[in-house]
Parts: sequence; structure tokens; C-alpha cells
Amino acid sequence: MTTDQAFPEHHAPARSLPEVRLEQFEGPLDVLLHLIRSQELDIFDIPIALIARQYMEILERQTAIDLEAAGDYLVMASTLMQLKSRMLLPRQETDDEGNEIDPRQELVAQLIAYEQFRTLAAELDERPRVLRDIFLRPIFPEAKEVQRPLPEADLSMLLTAFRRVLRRVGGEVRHRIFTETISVREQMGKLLERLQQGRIELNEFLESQPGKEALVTTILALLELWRQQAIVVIQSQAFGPITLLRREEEHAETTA
Amino acid sequence: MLKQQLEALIFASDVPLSMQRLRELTQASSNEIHQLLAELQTEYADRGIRLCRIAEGWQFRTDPGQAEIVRRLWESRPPKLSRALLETLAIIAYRQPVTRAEIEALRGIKTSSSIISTLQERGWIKVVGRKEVPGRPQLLATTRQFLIDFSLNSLDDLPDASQLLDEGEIEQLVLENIADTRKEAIESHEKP
Amino acid sequence: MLKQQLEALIFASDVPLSMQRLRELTQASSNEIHQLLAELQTEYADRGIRLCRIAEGWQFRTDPGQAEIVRRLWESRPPKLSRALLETLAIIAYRQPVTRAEIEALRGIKTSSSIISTLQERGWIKVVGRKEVPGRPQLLATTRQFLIDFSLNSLDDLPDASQLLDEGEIEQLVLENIADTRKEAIESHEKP
Repeated sequence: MTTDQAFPEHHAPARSLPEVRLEQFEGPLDVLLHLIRSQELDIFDIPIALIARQYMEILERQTAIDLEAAGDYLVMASTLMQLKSRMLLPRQETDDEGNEIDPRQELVAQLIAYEQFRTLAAELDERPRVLRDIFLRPIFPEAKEVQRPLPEADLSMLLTAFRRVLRRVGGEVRHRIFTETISVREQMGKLLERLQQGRIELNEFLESQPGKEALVTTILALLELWRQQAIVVIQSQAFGPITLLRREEEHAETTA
Repeated sequence: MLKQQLEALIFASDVPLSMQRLRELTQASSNEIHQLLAELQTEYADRGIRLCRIAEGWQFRTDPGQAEIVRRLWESRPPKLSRALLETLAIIAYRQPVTRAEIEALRGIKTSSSIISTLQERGWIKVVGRKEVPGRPQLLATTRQFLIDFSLNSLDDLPDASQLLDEGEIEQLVLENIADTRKEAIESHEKP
Repeated sequence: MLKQQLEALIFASDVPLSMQRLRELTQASSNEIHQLLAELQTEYADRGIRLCRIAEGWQFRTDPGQAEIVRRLWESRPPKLSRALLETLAIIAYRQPVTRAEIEALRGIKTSSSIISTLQERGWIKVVGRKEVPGRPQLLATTRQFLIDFSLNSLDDLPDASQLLDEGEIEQLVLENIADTRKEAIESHEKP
């Protein structure tokens, strides 16, 4: 029997966790470790039902959407749900050799591996770091007094230098990227045309865009259309799929 | 005389000087140099400047105890490194060479490209090759600059490097312990 | 303690530190500082490093007696191109022809004349004309020598600016843009 069954949910310790926000975490594993460690749970015997519920609560509290990370959080949510149901199976799972398998094995290994690096990262941050804790001699006047070979040209360093500048002047880059390729206006037309045929899912539409520039132009076109209130953007649940439709269509639907 | 030479050379160099380089420049033997460097290290032990062994070389650096006052020279505080960046850097440092997919598998979350490029711009990581798997992903490793900036003599000096468990060891650990707790749970259940 | 502070400060400063600056940084009195500097000077008198009084203040320098060996250290190794120089060159390469004011606007920092003249001395940039705006500033562009030294066939071989940034960064820029657009929208809405 599993601990989950030994402690059915209504018997689970009714400790209330201090409220946390998703932005404080570095991913789903970080959230799980927080839940486990802050409640002093045994990592080798995770009460999956309890943890799954708390995990979902944290997810639901999230307001801002970071599409990129959302996927990883959702995958973990479904893993937890799956584990929860496997833990409820009366029969033990076994491997090819007949050894008992605990459904939680893989997740526990992942958590331990991640926790190691989480700790090591903190220790790395503690090391005396140049320009924070330690300072070096910044100038070398001796070097000026001799004839030295000229510095070598290095293309990759030149490109790195330019990247640095580009990152610093975001707005400028924006301007350049978007004027040099397909114009936002052109893409707005295409998007509206496509929407004539009915609503579309944002992800689906973005995936059909060839390359980065097209992708960015599309997003800008979309935002512009949204701003002009020509389209409606619907996301019925946090992290859920985003649907686009023309404003006229929305009216048609509500009046229908 | 050789001692002053070593002092001046290490002081005048913008990178840590290796034993080999010191030998070439001074024409002295490793033994002599070693002994004098040890003496120098002791002589500087209580000073505001220290002689340190960094990236398999020797370098003068300020005493960490004076950090606060030295920072006043520039008035701006160095930016804090984000946890995401530090975790990514730690994985690269301990697991090198490593691909981005491997980093993501360990952290359980997508690595933003800006983290990788920030680490590259800092000069802490570099691409050392490609892994011979489909897609031939880049293999990342730390640089000499990483050792210098984090005050390490070599990768062996990374904190707790020897205690790090690899995949196999973690699997073993999990199998042993998870089985135990299950057994306990079963046993305690079977008792009347 | 104050002695170590003085040592570390003088070591880590890029300019000789004046008495006034040392007083500001350490909050100690001129008398104390004077006395300790004199002590330090004596302690370093037989070392490969010396504490020197230069017109503007105090600085550590290598012992002139070691000049020859220090010269050997520097003669053999080409220095690195500085960050400021590379950034300036990169902007000229990508934006040519460009004025100095435009470079400064992009870098967000004043470009020292020595950078421009170093780039000219290396034969990597040249003046190609003047911009017809007040002051008629010089227009800078890269040369054939630049292409040769950086192993480029033509300027088209430089990657697109957009290729230099990755998706994460572009996403970031887009997000900033959203914020801007929204703000504009709200502002234009609020106007009567």
C-alpha cells in the first residue's frame, strides 16, 4: 500500500503553506522541491496526491503568462496527475525481471539530480568573484613601454561586441528587423485574410511561420490588430490555448 | 633577486602566470621558483594584496576582506547573477561538455537563449564541439576566464566536486531508499 | 586594518589615488594615512613591486630594476583588443557610413579619440566623407584591410543583425514593444 492511501487526502496534515508565486521559482522541479523541503516531507516517499494538489494551487495562482515556461509546468502537472492515478492502482507494477517498481522512482531521481545543482549553484555564487569580492590590477603601464605585436583581429569577438551593443539598444534593433523584412502591415493583411476562414489557434498559426523574423512580424501584426480591436484574443484558462478570431465573428457568435 | 623578478612579473601580467611561463622568463628551475612563490605567499598573507593560485597560474589579487571598501572606487555594485544563470553555469561547470538539451533535462525547464549568450559574453562558457547525435547539438564547457573570475585554480577546486552523484548513483540511491519506505509502509500496514 | 585598506585601494585603482581621495574612501585622517603610506613604502622598498608617489597620487609600480624581464613578458604576447574598441568597430562595420555621434548614441557612452585613431592606425577604418548636417561630421567606414584581417570576403559575410540575436532576445524585445504599444494606446485614448 502506498502512503497516499495510508493518508487519504482529508487526513493529510492541514498545514497551510505560506503563499508563493510562480515567478519565485526556476521551473517545476524547483516548485516541487520547495513543497517537499518546506514541509519536511520524505523525498523517497512523496505524498503525490498532496503535492499534486499544492502544485496545481500554485499554478492557478499565476496570473502573467510566460508561454515558453508554461509548457514545462503543464507537463509536470500531467506527470503528477498520472503518478497519482498509478499510485492508486491496487497491483504493484513490476519490471521485466519481476522487481517491484515504484511509479515515483523517475521523478525522485530527477528531483535529487536537480537539487544537487541547485545547491552547487548557490555555492558557486559564494566563491570569491572578481569585481564583486576580489579586484585585480586594472591597468598595466609596463605594457605601454614596450614594442608589442599588434592585437589579432578576431571575428567572433567582433560579433560578440556587436551583440552586446544590439542587446543594449533593443528599440533600434526592433526597428531594423521589422523594416528590413516582411512588413508588419503586410502580415496584418494576411492574418485577417486567414481569419476570414474562421478562428485559428495561435500556436498553430505561429508554427506555420517560416523563421524568426516572420514570427516576430506576425506577433507584432497580431498585437496591432488587437490594439485596433479588429480581432479578439481568447484564452479561457491560464496556460490554455490562445484562440484568435475576427471581431465580427465574435458578434455573430454572441448574437447567435 | 629571483624573488623580486617573480614578484614583478606576476604583478605586471594581466593574466595569471603559469609555472612554465615563469620558468621561460626567469630561466630558473621549477624547484627554486616553487620555493620562492611559497615564501611570497606567506609574506603577502596579511596584506591587502594576496598572491593567489588561479587557473593553474599565479596572480596578485585584493584581499576579499577589503571588498567593501574597494567597491567604493567604482560606486556601482556588480549586478547579481540570477539563479537561472547560476544553475545553468553550475551544470556546465560540473558536467562539461554538455548540451543545452542535457541542461534542460536536469533543470526541468527550457533554458532561455539569453542565459547562454550572457554566459558567453561574460567569457565564462564556450562551444567546444558538437555531440554526435541527431541534430549535432553544440557541446558547452567553461573557460579559463571562468576559473579566473570564480577564483578557482582548476575545475577540481569546484565546491563539492567529488560528492556530486552521477545518474547511476542517483538511480541506485533511489532504488534502495524508495524500496525501503515502501517495505515499511507495507509492513506497518500488515501489522494488526 | 587601515593599512590593508590602503594597499587594496591603491592596487585596484586605475589612476593614482590622491590623499584627498584616500581620505574620502577610508574616512581616516591625513595623518594616519600619511604614516601608514610611509610604512608601506618602506616595506615595499626591497620588493619587486614599489609604492610610488606620482604627481597625482599613489600607485604601485614594478621595481624599475626588473624592467628588462618585465619587457620580455610583454614583448612576446599580443594584447587583446579592448571591448570598447571592438564595439566601436562593430558599429562602424554594420552601420557604415556612420558618424561618431551615431556610434556614441548606440554605445550609450562617449567614444574616446584614441579608439578612433587606433582603428585608423590599424587601417581598419577610414573617413569616407562628411554628413551634410550642422557641423558636417566625418563619416566613418571600414576598409579593405578590415575585410582581410577579419577573414571576410565582403561585408555581406557579416551575419544579419537579426541573426545575432536569438529567439529569446527577440521575444524580449517584442514584449517591451507590447508594453510600449499599450502605453501609447492608453495615452492616445486618454487624450480628448
